[in-house]
Order: sequence, then structure tokens, then C-alpha cells
Amino acid sequence: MTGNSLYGPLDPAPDAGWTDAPPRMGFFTDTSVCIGCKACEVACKEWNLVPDDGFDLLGTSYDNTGGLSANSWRHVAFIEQRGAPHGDVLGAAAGPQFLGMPGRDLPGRDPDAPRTDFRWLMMSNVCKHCTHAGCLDVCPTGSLFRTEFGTVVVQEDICNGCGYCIPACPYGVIDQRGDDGRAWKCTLCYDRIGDGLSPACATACPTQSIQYGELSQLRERAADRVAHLHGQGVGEARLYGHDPSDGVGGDGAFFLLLDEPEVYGLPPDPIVPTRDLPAMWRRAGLAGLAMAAAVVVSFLGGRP
Amino acid sequence: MGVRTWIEGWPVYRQLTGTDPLGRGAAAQSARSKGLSARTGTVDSMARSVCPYCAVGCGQRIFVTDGKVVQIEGDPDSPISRGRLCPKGSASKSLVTSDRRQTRVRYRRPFGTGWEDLDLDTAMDMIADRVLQARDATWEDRDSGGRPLNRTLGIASLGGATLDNEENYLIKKLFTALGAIQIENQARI
Amino acid sequence: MSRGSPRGGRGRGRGGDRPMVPPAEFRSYYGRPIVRPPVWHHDIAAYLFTGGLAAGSALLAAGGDATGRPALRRAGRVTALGALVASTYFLINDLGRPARFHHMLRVAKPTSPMSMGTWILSAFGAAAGVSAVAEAAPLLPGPLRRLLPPLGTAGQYGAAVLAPALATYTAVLLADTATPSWHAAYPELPLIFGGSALASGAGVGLIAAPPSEAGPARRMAVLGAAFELYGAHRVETTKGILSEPYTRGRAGRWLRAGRALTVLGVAGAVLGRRSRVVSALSGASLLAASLATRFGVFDGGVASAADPKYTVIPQRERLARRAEDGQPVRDPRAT
Amino acid sequence: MAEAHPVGFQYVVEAKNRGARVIHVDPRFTRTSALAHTYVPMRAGADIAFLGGVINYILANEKDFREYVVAYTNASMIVGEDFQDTEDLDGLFSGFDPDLRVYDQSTWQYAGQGDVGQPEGAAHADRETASGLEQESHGPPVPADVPRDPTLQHPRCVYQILRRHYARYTPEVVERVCGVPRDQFLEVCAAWTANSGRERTTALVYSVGWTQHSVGVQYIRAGAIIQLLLGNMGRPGGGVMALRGHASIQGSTDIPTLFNLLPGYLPMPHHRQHETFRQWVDAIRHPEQQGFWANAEAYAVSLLKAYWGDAARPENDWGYGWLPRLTGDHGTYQQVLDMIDGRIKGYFLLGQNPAVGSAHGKAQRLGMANLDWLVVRDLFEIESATFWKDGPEVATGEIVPERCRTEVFLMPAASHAEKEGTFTQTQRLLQWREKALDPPGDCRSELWFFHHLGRLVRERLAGSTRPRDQGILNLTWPDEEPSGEDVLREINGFDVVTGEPVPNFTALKADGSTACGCWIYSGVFQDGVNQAARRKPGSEQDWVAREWGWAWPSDRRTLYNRASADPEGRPWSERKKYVWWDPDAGEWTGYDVPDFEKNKPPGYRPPDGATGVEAISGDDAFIMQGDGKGWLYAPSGLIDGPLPAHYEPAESTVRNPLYGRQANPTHKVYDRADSPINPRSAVYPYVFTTSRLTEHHTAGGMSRQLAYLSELQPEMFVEVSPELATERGLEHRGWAHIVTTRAAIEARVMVTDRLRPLRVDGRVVHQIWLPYHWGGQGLVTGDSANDLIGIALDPNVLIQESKAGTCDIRPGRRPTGGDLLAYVEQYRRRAENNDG
Repeated sequence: MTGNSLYGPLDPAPDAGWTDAPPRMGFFTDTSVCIGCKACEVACKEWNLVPDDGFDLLGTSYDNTGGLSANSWRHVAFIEQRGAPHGDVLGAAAGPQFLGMPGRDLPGRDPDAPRTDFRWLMMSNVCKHCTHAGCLDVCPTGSLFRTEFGTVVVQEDICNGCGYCIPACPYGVIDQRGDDGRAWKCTLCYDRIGDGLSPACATACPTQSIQYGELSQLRERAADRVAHLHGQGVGEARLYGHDPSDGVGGDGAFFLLLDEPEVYGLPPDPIVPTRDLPAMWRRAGLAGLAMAAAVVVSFLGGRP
Repeated sequence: MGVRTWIEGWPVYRQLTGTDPLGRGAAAQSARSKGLSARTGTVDSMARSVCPYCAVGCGQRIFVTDGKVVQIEGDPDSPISRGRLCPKGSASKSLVTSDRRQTRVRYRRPFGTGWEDLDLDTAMDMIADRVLQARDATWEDRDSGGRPLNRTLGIASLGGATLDNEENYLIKKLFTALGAIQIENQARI
Repeated sequence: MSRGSPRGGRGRGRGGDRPMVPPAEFRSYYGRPIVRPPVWHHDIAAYLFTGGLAAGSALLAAGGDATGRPALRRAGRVTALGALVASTYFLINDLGRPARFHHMLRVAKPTSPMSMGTWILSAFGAAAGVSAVAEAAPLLPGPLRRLLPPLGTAGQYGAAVLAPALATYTAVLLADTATPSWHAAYPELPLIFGGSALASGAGVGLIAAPPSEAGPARRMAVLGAAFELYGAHRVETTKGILSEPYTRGRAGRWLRAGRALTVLGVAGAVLGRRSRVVSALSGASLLAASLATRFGVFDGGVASAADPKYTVIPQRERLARRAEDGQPVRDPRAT
Repeated sequence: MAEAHPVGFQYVVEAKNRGARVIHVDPRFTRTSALAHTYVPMRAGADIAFLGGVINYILANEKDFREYVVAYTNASMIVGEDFQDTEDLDGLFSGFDPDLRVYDQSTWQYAGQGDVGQPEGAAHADRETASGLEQESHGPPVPADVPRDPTLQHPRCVYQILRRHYARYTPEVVERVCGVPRDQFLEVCAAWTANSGRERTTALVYSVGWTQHSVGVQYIRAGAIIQLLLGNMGRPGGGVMALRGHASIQGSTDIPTLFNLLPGYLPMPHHRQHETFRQWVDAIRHPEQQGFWANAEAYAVSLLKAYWGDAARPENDWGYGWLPRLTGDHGTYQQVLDMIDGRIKGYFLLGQNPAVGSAHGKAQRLGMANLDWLVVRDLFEIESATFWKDGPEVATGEIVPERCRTEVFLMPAASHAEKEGTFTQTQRLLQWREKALDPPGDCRSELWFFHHLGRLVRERLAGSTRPRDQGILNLTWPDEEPSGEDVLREINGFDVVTGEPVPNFTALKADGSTACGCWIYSGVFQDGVNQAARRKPGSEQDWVAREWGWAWPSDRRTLYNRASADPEGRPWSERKKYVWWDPDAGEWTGYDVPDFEKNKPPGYRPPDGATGVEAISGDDAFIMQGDGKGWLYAPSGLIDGPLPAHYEPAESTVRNPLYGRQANPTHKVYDRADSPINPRSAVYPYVFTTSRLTEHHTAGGMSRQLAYLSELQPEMFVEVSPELATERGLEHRGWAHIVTTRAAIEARVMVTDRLRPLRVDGRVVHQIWLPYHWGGQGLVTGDSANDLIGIALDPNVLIQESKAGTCDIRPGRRPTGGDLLAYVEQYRRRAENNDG
């Protein structure tokens, strides 16, 4: 346990008591080569025996999964987009984003004006395996735990379905399975990586959009990839979740994106809730003292 | 299990005595988690196969335990697919193990309104009889000019693109010898 | 750019496609939530109330006992146990796997308010249980009749010591989430919950005690209500866009009702002190107010998680502030 | 490619990362477009106009790889004086017979060969028997020894004919016909040509939707012409690659379950053309022809020996008399119409689902409902097995179960995991599959089924003396069920005396001493080893990975790789070296097995009068072509012309802007009321095209039954542009129905910018896209897109035009029951009266 146990850069496995921890393992998901084939979703389910997620046509481009859930541990997002991406920090003037529900008022409807600026972004989302994992921190049973690989795993034999992890995740990843009651999410194939195999999704991914490996190496590779793409004129390429000094201490599963995170359904500046836990306990303590004082005053004070 | 083992197995005890005072890692690991391993490592056999969907020909490894397919994944040795599979190839285990698969012969009699059961051998006999009946009923020895035809147009077949070369070979060989020429497959479509 | 309702329902008319005027421009993935709303049912909101009630009642009992007000003691002890039993029921009922309730005691995690709360609740439960059972001592056979009262007293004070923790840890429990409006409210939530607990405990006293013993309960009601109202006001007005969910929809209605009932209860408690009936009604009003406040806070959080704007806009503003301040976009901050 | 062959697409991604430029041309923006540098939307069915434009650009700007073109193509060959082009005849080539709607190809021949013309009626018979398919392994016959002009200046040389033919395919015309803006088109031309030559090659990839047009073969020809002109054939990183869609569809063409072929692209005998064994063999080998086809008699005799063993003897022409004869078109669409007419008694469906997967679904189902018996062998209860109880025609009352006489046997099949055998993938690579476990219950492989069916039939006929039964009784057919390897040995071929496997097809003999089930697969059991089962890890091999599986012919991974070296046998460039002549060793060498005689030097020139292999010159890189050259111009072998010309699809919304001829003058339709084609009419104002989704497979039998795939694309939908949605009042996620003269189907609406209206010939053309995976059985069900499609066939191969049709689209669900028939009929009447 070090000074950064709740926030800040940290190697999480040793901090969680793994004395001879192997290198931290993770995912680098490069959306610039994602073809949206969803092999990751299927391979994950076949390996982890995850139930199907219902047969609903969502009308959100080719995404009929909707998002990560207890029954979808990989989720491929599809964004049909006209207009160049905007880099504005606030996104206030962000370019028009096609939401799959065309209004009648979108510009450029003239067939004589060719649409050259159309983009179809695809991105395979997954649990971030945060350095500071809100879900893990708040789990009251120790079902969620930090593995020796630095990943965050729900132990299905322990979880009692309290549901606390679910709102504690700043990415909205972990979820309760309705008919089962327990919380489920990506395990980064804890059983496979323990045997030296790659996780099922990364094994299947046809274009190596999903890369598995030692996190330190992945971060280097990702930095090179961004530089390469910038050199090819893809200026909008940027990394997300790679930075150990971000609000969750860096993600164990990070991404190369081609637009702002929220376009993909990711929070632009996630912070682990537990960062503020000491302050919260202090506030609770003060409030408790105030209560005690109020009781004392009430019983010992004069008659009103 | 003695009380002592029980106490020592209690994560709170491990929190207090071990390297993980916050109970977020080593102390919280369950015995089941500790014992996890990939099920592909403990199989009875592994067959090297090829994906049955499209024609890219991705290599597959099929893992079998107790007579059941427990995993199908890409064969990393294949220079074609390099271990990767698309969603369909990745779903191959579901394809093979699906409980929706038809595993018994089903028979619909003429003018019937539902399926009936039929023994496999009986079905084979009935099909052989029908092939010969159709062949005899429609046999053509010669054309109007006296040239040999030596065939039947009473039997047709469609399929083969999903089958093995060896199977297609036998199909074509048998049908040709029977004089059946209307043998087609997806390559025409 | 959000365009109002993200997904048209079946058979929706043309009007449904018309974008609502968004309060602020932001982008999202088809309007889907980013953080996940809690899956908890209103069991948990009810637990927030019963937990507070147990704490307030335990304090009432201790105060009453210490100052020689047996009615307050008795009512406090019994209510504390009753509320505790209810709390336990609500907690277990909301579990996906109720049979594994005991897994809560597998670890003791300071990073988990629920883990801490479970231990607090367990200890409190034991203490409050003993003290409530001790109330039945006169009905019991010899040795127990002699042994129980001192144990009950010890339990009573033990419970009272734990009570503030029991009342306020639930505030931390909600705040220690990514649910935007809960987390943003973390400085005030403990005060609201503590105040609400006091008010509900006072409500019990007002209902159960004769006017002669009810003085402290009235004062507790006033002070508790003050904490609660002050805290709620802060939450509803100082959190920028994240105050919004507390003022709208179901959460807004709960909180407004809670405020009205609180004011009513306090007014009744103060002005109707001579009437047992008015006092009891005031007590009931305070209990209802406490319940409404907890439901309001609960629903406000849920609403903030369901709309991505409450995640995106504050985070974007935070990033913009950092950029303006010339800080690195990420500021590493040790605890 | 990313859409339907995602794992193959990894190489495109890798190439892109290494700096390759990716251009995607498609009517609709797909997953492939998403990763391409340039996406070019175009009108479905206008591909030849686009490709012709590229050819024109190459020739007009002299961007061709001249040294390659002169050496390895027939650019310099001089065509006979009587040839007339579409330029002269407003969209027809010379030799057209308006009654039969076929060409007499005599005038298309090279100069001095005019007398080699066809016998009367031959072209018609060729179309009926889809003879174009025979050329999958080799070119059609032409005599060697053709006059040439290596300067390419002779007005009748192929190069100049090409120039004139494509001169009208200007960028402006491309824009007018395809809806592709001129600038974008020129960008593609510039990129393609700049990336071709000595140092660089460009690959052309198509998915077999290209074949599903009434001019499908000419689409591919047009692509091949470009690749030949730019020197991209037979070289690494080049080529024309067909991405086929079924695990062994290549194998089922090589060892065909096709009516007009025998294994190895030998033709099924035609009653008139191939009455005798000698006629048959000579038709294949053309006695005076050069190249490996000259040995066709050895291949043919070896096949008959494989079929009939000892009973195949010289005195009975190796059993040739037992082979059944074609009289015309016996293709799958003809069969279906014959079923409707009651001419076919029994039908086998072997892992195929025509009720959903074939064009004109209603005809498919009505045909099946009029059989005596139907055997369906499949993994699941597919639509083709249940048409009698819940097909769309049951809903409309056209099929009444109590009155439908078809007896149906649904025979459960073994999956790929439950049997051993080889698949041939899209690059002609055979890969052996090991058996993982036994099939469950009554599930059996086709090997089992057909072995036992043959055994049962032979038992019943035992002792028969009827001539018709001798073929089946004399068939080599073991009593015991053979293993997959047993059959593969027979396919490979063996010495009939010793039983030893032959090393490759050059060892096959015409004297009956060898038997071989498929000559082009000969070598797959070389040295008695199952070469298809080779699995040396790719990581332990070079990039050609020759020790993985086995490719036909003779394990050559890239066809015509002699062209990767210059005429003198030196690599065109160090960067692109692949196969070259090693003068010291006196042999061809390189990364691949040379697709050439190993020891024939580049400078070899055949002696006068040489035929067969001896006649192949040292620079005849295209060894299976009759003249050893890559054909820019096809003097024979194609039903619909020696050069690709743009014709409109059989169903089109526009007049052909290029010629007076609207559609391919030779394409095949069945002129009958139950096989109608949409007239060009305002009633059917929109273009539609169909294709696959990544998440599903063909007719859905292997995907809609699986939860993990069904959930990813759970409903039949139709993609329309926002403009069309506005025009027709279509709501995103709402219902719409699509109508042709054959059917109306319904689908959920996906309004998307991935489809866009095009401006074609001065007016706006809206295109609609449909996936074709849905049917009535499975976890997710929906209407079948193939119900919309008509039967208009390419004349060369009899493949239907299912990638371009016309339709109407309307909001809301389609009518049901009898109302549906009336609704479609009312459209038909309006179209006939042309009151759109």
C-alpha cells in the first residue's frame, strides 16, 4: 500500500498485496482499424458462456447491443458521422452528429453536392480495468478484486448482488444480470491469461484493433500508433485512458479514438469516486458530531 | 475444515495479517478464483479444422472434453487467418453444440400437416426406393435423333458449396452413374 | 449534439422527432447514459430512511434514559430495533443473491462505505437488539430479569455511540459513486441524512412520549430539520447543472414534499407542544418528511445518471477550467 | 471485404498501415468503405462503364505497362477483317443472331483463323450449358500461330481495337452512367495507374456479387483487362481476387456438383457435340492447340478409370457410353421451373436453402411443393424443409398443406467438426479438417449418406442386365464406408496396377494405366502424404507459406507467376521479385512453385508445327491459355462478346446512355408468366441491390439459428438515404415494404447517410439496399430479399442477376394473405399499362 492507494499513478497489483506480481496486463483498442465485425462480442460470449442480450433492432446504426452490460462484455459502437470532427474542448460547437434519426433539417440534402466528409466510426468498448477502480473499491464482499495481473475481476462465487459496484463505475460498465442477480463484466479472461493465453476477444479480432499485452508495452505501441496516424494526416487520432495521471490512474484497457470520448459513449474526464472518499468520511464525521451535539443540546438545553 | 483453517481462510484475517490491508486484492481472492485455468488446457482432444462459413478458410482448433465441444477458436498457426476469426467463425461452437440442431430424422408424408419420426435406416431405404422409382419413370435412352442420352431428368440436387471435396466427389460420381445430371450448387447462384 | 429523445418509440408521431431545445450543447452516443443508474429498487431508499430512523431512535433512547425520560427510552429502544429489523430486511431483499448476505462480512473494506456500513449495522444491531430486549425484562424469569437491564443500558449507549455513524454512512454510500448528482452532493449529504435521522428520531419521540417528556424531541426536531433543510438547500442550489435533477420530476416532488412536511412537522412540534394529538401528528409529519427526503435524494441521483448530459457537461466544464487555469489537462492529485 | 470476409481484410489493414492506398467502389457505404481512403459510391449495375472508363484512361494516356502488355497479353494479335465492334453496330458485335439472341463468334477470331468458326448452333448450346464455367481452369481453344504486330500500331491489333472500343468511356460518360463525379473517377484512375508497373502492383478484389449480373462474366473480364494492361497479373500484390462466400464453393466448382461439368472442368457430354468419346476429348483438347490442355485425353480417361475401374476399358471407350448427356440448360433455375411444371420427381438439398437463398423465392417454394419427394440434409430445420407448413405461400393460400403432395425427408447432417475432409478456400487452397467428434443422433456426413445411398441402390439393382443399370453396377463403389482420405486418394489419382498415388497431373496417362478423380487436384496426395493436411505454422515459414495446405494446380499459390519475371526471366524489380529464371541452375525458382515448366528457359521458342506443351514459348506466361497470352480481347469462349461493353441490368430505371442496346443482348430469361421481369416503368422507380452482413451467413441457416449472431442483427431491415426517406415518407425504425413484379416484402427502415442518391444521366437515382439473410425459421425471422429478385441470367454461366433490380418502396407493412397477391398483381398491371 502506497500513498496513491486511492488516487494518482500506481501499480495496482503490488498495492493490492501481490508481492511477486507479474507485469500488469491490459488491452489497447485501436479504433482506427476497427471494422465493426463484432467478433469480439461473440468470441467473448463463447468463451465466458455469457447469455445473449435480447433480439432488439435498436436503430443505432449497426449497433444492436446498445452498450456494455452484464450480458455484453464487449460492445461495438457505430457512429455515422458527417462533418469533420471538432477538437473544441467543450464540444459546444461540435459538428453535426448523425444520430441515426435523421431530422428533416440536416444540411447537405442536395444530391448534387457530393458528401465527401462522411465517417463511420466503430469502436469495441470494454471494461477499463482502472488503476483505481470504483467498482472494486466499493464492493462490500471482496467479490471484485484486483488480480495479480492488475486487472479487476468479479468472483462469481462471492458476489451477492448488492449492486453497489454498478453506480460506482465512472464508465457505466459493470451491470447486474437480471435473472441471476449477480454483477458481471469483462474479466480480461482471467482464466485464460493465467495460462498464458490471450483473452478471447483479442484472439479473435481480425484486424488487431484489440491488442492484449503488457500495459507498459501497449502504451508505447499506442503512442507510436498515434504518431504514425498523425503522420498520415489523421490528426484527430488521440488516446483515451492511457494516462496514469488521469482521474482513474489510467485504464488497464485504453483506446485510440478518432473523436471526442463522449461521441463513443465514454466520459470525457472520468474520476474514480473514491478519490473523494476521505473527504466524504470527514464530512460524515462532522455531520455525526453535529448530530451528537444536537442530541446533547436537545436533552440538556433549556426548554424552548 | 478446522476452525483455524476457517479463520485463516477468512479474508478479514488475511487483511489483518497479510500484504493487503485494504482487502482489495490478494486477501479477497476466493479459492475458486485461485484455481481457475483455461478449459482448453484440460481437454481430452483437440482437432485442427477449418471454419465452415465463408471461403477465406480460417484455421480453427476444436477442443473436446467428454465427447462435447467445449471451445472453438482460431488456429494461430494458420498463415491465412493467423488465429483470428470473424463473428461467425467465433460462433462455431454455438453452431455445433446448438440445441436447436436437428439430430433425428423427420418425415413429412404427402399431404401431411406435421412432422413424424422415422428411423434412419428406414429413411435410407425409402430414399433409395424413391430414387430408383423416379429414375425408371423418367429414364431417357436416346434423343429423337437416336443419339444416346442415358439419363434421367426426374431427379435434381442442389448443394455442395458447404460440403467437403470428398463428398462432392462421391455425390457427382453417384449421380452421374445413375444418369442424374441436374446436380447444382451455390456456384450457380 | 444531443437531439432530445435518443430513440423513437414504436408508432411515435412525427412530432417525436422534433428536437427539444437542449439546455446546453453536448455530444453523446445516441443519447444513451454514460454512467449506469443504480439497479437498486426503492428498498434502498427505504433503507436510508429506516437506518436513519434507527439511529435517531437510538439517540433518543439514550438521551431519554440519561435524562430520566422512560417513555423516550422505551420508544427509542423499540423503534431502533424495529427500524433495524426493517433495514436488514430491505438490505437483504435488494440483494441479487440474498442467500449470500453473509458474504458482506467476508472483508472489512474502508474503501467501501457499504462494507463499513455493514459492520456498523451489525454492531449497532447487536447493541440495539440487546437494549430493546431489555425493555422486556420485567416479563422475563428471574436471572434474565436481573441480568438484562444493565446489558440493555450498555447496549443502548453502545448503539447511541454508533448511531451518528449509522445515520451518516449512508450519505457516503450514495456519494461514493459516479452517479453525478450524488457525488457532487457529498459535502452536504451527511448533514442532510444526519439531520433527517434526528428529525425522524424526534418524530418517534413526539408520537410516543407524553408532552411532559417530549421537550428534547421537539428540540431535536428543530435542529434536525435545520440541518436537513440547510443541506438540501445547498444541494439544490450550488451544484450547477447537477442541482437540476433534485428540482425536477419525481425527485423534485419528493424533496418539495419533504420540505413542506418538515416545516409542518417542526411548526407543529413547536406550536402544538401542549397537544398530544398535534405533537403526534407533527411526529408523523417528520417521519414522512424524512422518508420523502431520502426518496428525493435517491431519485435525484437516479435521474442524473439516466441522462448523459449530467456526465458530459460537468466533465467538459472541468476540463475547460483546467485548460483555462493553464494546468495540465489531467491534474495528478495525491490523496 | 471487411463486411463479408473480415479475417481476409486483416491484410488490407496491414497494407494500409504500410502505406497502401485503399479505394472502395460500392453502391453503399460499408464497413470496407469505413476503412478505405477513398469511397466511391456508384450505381448498381454500371460497373463496366466505370471499368471501361479506367481502360480508356489507361489507353488514352498510354499508362499501360507496355513491356508486359506486349510480352504477356494478346494486345499485339491481329483480329480478322470481318470483326465489327459495338461502335459499328450500336451495341452489338458482329455475328448476332436476333432469333436465338446469340452470336456466331466466327468473325471475332484472330486474322487467318476465320475458318475455325463454330458449327451452327454451337453458341446457343454453349449458353444453355453454361460452358463459360469450363474456363475456370483454362482458356477456350484458339489455335497457336497468330499474326502479331508488336508495335501495337496495326489498326486491327487487339490494342487498337481496345482503344476504339473504350474511347467513348470518357470521364464524362462515367459520370453520366455511374453517377461518379468526374474528379473522383480521375482520382481513382490516377491512383490505380500510378501504383502499377515495375516497382508497384495493385490488387483488384471483388466479392462474388460481381458474378450476379446479367453481364457478370464481363464485369470480371473488364477488371482483368485493366490488371493485364497495368501488368498486375501473376505478380505479388496484384491479381484479380474473387472473395467467395462458402467454405468450399471453390471446391464444389473444381469437383463440381454442377450440371455442366465433370471434375477438373471437363465438360459434361452434350448429346450432339459430344456424341462419341473422341468428339468429347477432342472438344476439350483441340488437337492442334498448345498448352497443357493438349493432354486432356489423359485427364478424361483417368477420370473414367476412377469412376469405373476395371470396367473402363479401351474397347468400351473407358465407359464413356455410361455418361449421361446434356441437351441444353439443366441449371438450377431451369430445374425450378420444371418442378413447377411437374417434370421433376425428387430433389435433394444438401446444405443449401433455396427457399431463402435463391432468386425468385416464390418459384423456389412452389417448385418444391410440386415434387414427389424432397430430401433436405441440413443442420437445422430450415425454410426449405418447412415451406409446406409455414412458408409465405401458405399464408397467401398458394400452398395448402393438406393438398401439397411433396414427401419430405429432413435428414440431420454432420457439422464440420464431426467429419474429416478438405475444403477448398477462395484462393484454391485445399485444407484438411480433422474430425473432432462423432455427430450426434441421426446426424451423418454426406460421405456417409451418399456412400450408403449408392450401396442401397446397387443392392436393389444387383443382377440387372438392363443397359441403363450397367453404369451404376460397374461403378467403383466399396462395400465399406470409405474414409475421407480414401476418397482424396482417388481424387489425387493412382497407378491402377500398383495403387501408388501419382505425383501430379503430368503423370496421368491416356492408356488406362492411371485413374484420377480430378486431374487439377492431382498431387494433393503426392508421396502418399495428405498434402492438404500440412500445417507447418505460418510463423515458421516465409510469407508465401507453401507448407500449409495444398493449392491446385501443383501447389502453385499464385497463378501465372511466370509473369512476375520479365520476358528474359528476370524479376521486374527487386521489390516485386517472386519467381525468376536461374540461368546457372537452368531452372525457374523463387518463393512459389513456378507456374511454368521448371526447366524451360525464357528464350525457348517452339519449333514449327509444335502442339501441346511443346508449343508453349518461354515467354508464354499464361500457360493454360490457348495462345499462352493474357486475353485483353477474347476471340472465342464468351457468349456475349469479345470485349466487355456496358449494358443496363435486365431491370433498370434508365435507358442505356452508351448504346442503342439496353441490356445484354444475349442474357437468358425464361419467358413465362411465373418468371416475370420488371419493365422499365415509373411504377418501379428505384434501384435495389442486396448483399451480406458480417453478422449473418447467406440464407441464415447457420446464423439465424444462433443466439450470439441473431442478437447482433435481429431483424430484416432496408437501408435508404434520408432523401428517399423524405420522398416516400419512411420513418427510421418504422416499417416499409418493397415491391417488384414478383413479390412484396416488408422490413424495418434504416435511414442512413451510407446510402446516397446519385445523379445519373441528368436525373436522380435512388438506391435501396437489403440484406438477404432472413426467412421464416430461426431465432430471428423476417421476409426474404431474394423473393424480390427475378431470373435473368448471365449467358456464360447462367448465374442470376441479383445485385441490381428495380422496385418500389412504401411506408408501412405489406398486405397479408390473399391481399398480398392482389397487391403485387396491381403493381404488375400498372407497370404494364405504364401508368406509374
